[in-house]
Amino acid sequence: MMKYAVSTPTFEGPFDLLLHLILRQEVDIHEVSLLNIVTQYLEEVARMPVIDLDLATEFLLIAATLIELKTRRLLPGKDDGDLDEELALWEERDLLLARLLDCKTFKDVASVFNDLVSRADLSFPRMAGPEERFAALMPDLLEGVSPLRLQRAYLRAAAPKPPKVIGLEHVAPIRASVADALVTVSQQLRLDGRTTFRKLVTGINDRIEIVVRFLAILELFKQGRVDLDQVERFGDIEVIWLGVEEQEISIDKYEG
Amino acid sequence: MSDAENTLDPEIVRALEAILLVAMEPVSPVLLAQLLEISQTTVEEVCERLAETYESAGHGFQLVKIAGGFRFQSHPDLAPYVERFVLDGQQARVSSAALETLAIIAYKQPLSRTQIAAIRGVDPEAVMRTLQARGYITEVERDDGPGQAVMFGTTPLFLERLGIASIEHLPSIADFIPDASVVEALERGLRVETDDVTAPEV
Amino acid sequence: MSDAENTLDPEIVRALEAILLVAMEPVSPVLLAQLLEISQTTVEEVCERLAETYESAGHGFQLVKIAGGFRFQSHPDLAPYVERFVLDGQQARVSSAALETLAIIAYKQPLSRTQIAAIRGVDPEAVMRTLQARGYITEVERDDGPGQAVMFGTTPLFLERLGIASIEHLPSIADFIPDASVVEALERGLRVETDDVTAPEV
Repeated sequence: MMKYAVSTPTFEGPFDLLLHLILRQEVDIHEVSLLNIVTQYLEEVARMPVIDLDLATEFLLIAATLIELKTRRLLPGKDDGDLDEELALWEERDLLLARLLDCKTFKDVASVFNDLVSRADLSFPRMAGPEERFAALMPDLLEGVSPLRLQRAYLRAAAPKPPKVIGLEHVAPIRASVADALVTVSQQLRLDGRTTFRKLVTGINDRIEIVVRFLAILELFKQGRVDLDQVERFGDIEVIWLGVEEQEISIDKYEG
Repeated sequence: MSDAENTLDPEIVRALEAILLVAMEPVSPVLLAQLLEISQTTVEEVCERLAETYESAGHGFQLVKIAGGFRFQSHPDLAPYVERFVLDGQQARVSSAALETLAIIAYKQPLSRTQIAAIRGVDPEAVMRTLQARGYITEVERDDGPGQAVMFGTTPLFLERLGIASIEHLPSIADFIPDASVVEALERGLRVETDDVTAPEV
Repeated sequence: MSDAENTLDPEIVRALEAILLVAMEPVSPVLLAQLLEISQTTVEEVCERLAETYESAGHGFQLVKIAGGFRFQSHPDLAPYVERFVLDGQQARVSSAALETLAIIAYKQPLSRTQIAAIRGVDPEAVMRTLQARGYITEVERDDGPGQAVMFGTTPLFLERLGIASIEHLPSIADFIPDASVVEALERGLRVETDDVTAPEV
């Protein structure tokens, strides 16, 4: 049942880990940078033994958010950027911050609960109940209970209960993979030859998909299949297809 | 009484009070002597003195020796209040949770609280306390295994109330036990689409 | 306290002691008031006075208000003796993950599993199943919203385990909001704008 605890002995969840990393960095004086946090977070995630899919997803979701924050920072020209994007980014960050604060709050509460339980454990309640002489007074609970009814009660109690289906509504499904994005983006570029990043993400609302697409373009750039140009800071990025069509496009493994 | 105990050792008195308060049944002087690391005679003496103290202080409870052991009980003077409490404070009908627990014990006895919890999926402690207080179930033996879990079973009163001569006369449940594959699937935590063997709600 | 109760009415005190002694769970002041035909306020006052009397007399038991009612329990000082006596008295420890989830539920109840997941960042399914099996949390109602999520809350048993009288007696959540330095550290850790010009690592 408690499989999580076994696979990740130190951290109960992504917030737990992130909280730990950030608060630990605080000790190392001022140079806390998001970059370090992201790197360490990814290292921790990579270090984890094979864990169950749900938990891995939750860790990766936070990793994706961190990468997003990081990629934003890597985009030059922060002064005159798109205000909407800027705001969205802050919103994202504030959301994460709020959740981390919640996480910290309840961690502290839990330790107080622990103290309360430890103290309460020292006392044992009286549970002996009324003496026999009062037994006759107690109304017969089994009034009207037939053997058949007892049998039905047993069957009801012993019947297999379908395990609750794990609801993942809270986890934003990560539909986008970099590999898929590579294919899509390449196809588009073959047609257009020259386009902009904004056009390549037209109609995509999901933040993570946009990030994934950005990563795909960086990958193409690394492989020498596209050229990138950005005229002004925070301006649109031009993407120019260099037309290497022969071999199949593949991706290196991403750390995140 | 020996001289040494003319004044009761407060630590021993307090420990005695604590143990007897949480005990479900009378506690034998032998066991008390072991727990407190004093002689059985001392236990007897201290308990007697303590009982007198309660009586003269006019408490609503008593310390009595009964069935070979000591226990706290309500003072007979206060029976009218206790009766009112017993009548007022209890539900007149058996809850479905209680009935299910009782059914499990009836069909699977003897079994421990942990085993019942495993079948019901919830801790049956409170319900079992009620059933035991009503005299429908009782501790029947201790498990041989490590930890020596207390095992429970039904009482003659239970049979009497159900109007049957013996446990063998309960309707059979064998036909309804889910087969191994269902059990296995449940253990794996998979969702099973199975025709429910659940009997209709009573 | 009113003048009338400066000296406790011995009959009421005795009846209280007798009733609480035979009770199997905390008895609410409302029920005690009914049974004794006195006001609820008087019940509370008498119980408080009685609890103090036991404490100062150095008894091995206590009268406490817990989970909305009054009950007798052994004095914490004597835990070593009582533990020796109560063989299966060791309640299994709650894991820290379970405690955190419990804390969220205690302060934010009623709330759904999804809401808990959003705060904890992990699906609390396994932990919640344990908490439910232990009887610390329970389904309290269904959300009105679409999907009718099952809402969870804590139980009286939870209060008993924590040894508190009611949810209102939990320490104020305000005391736990991380202070400015933590907030600052977190903010710095997630700082978006920065001067360092780092080349993409991708």
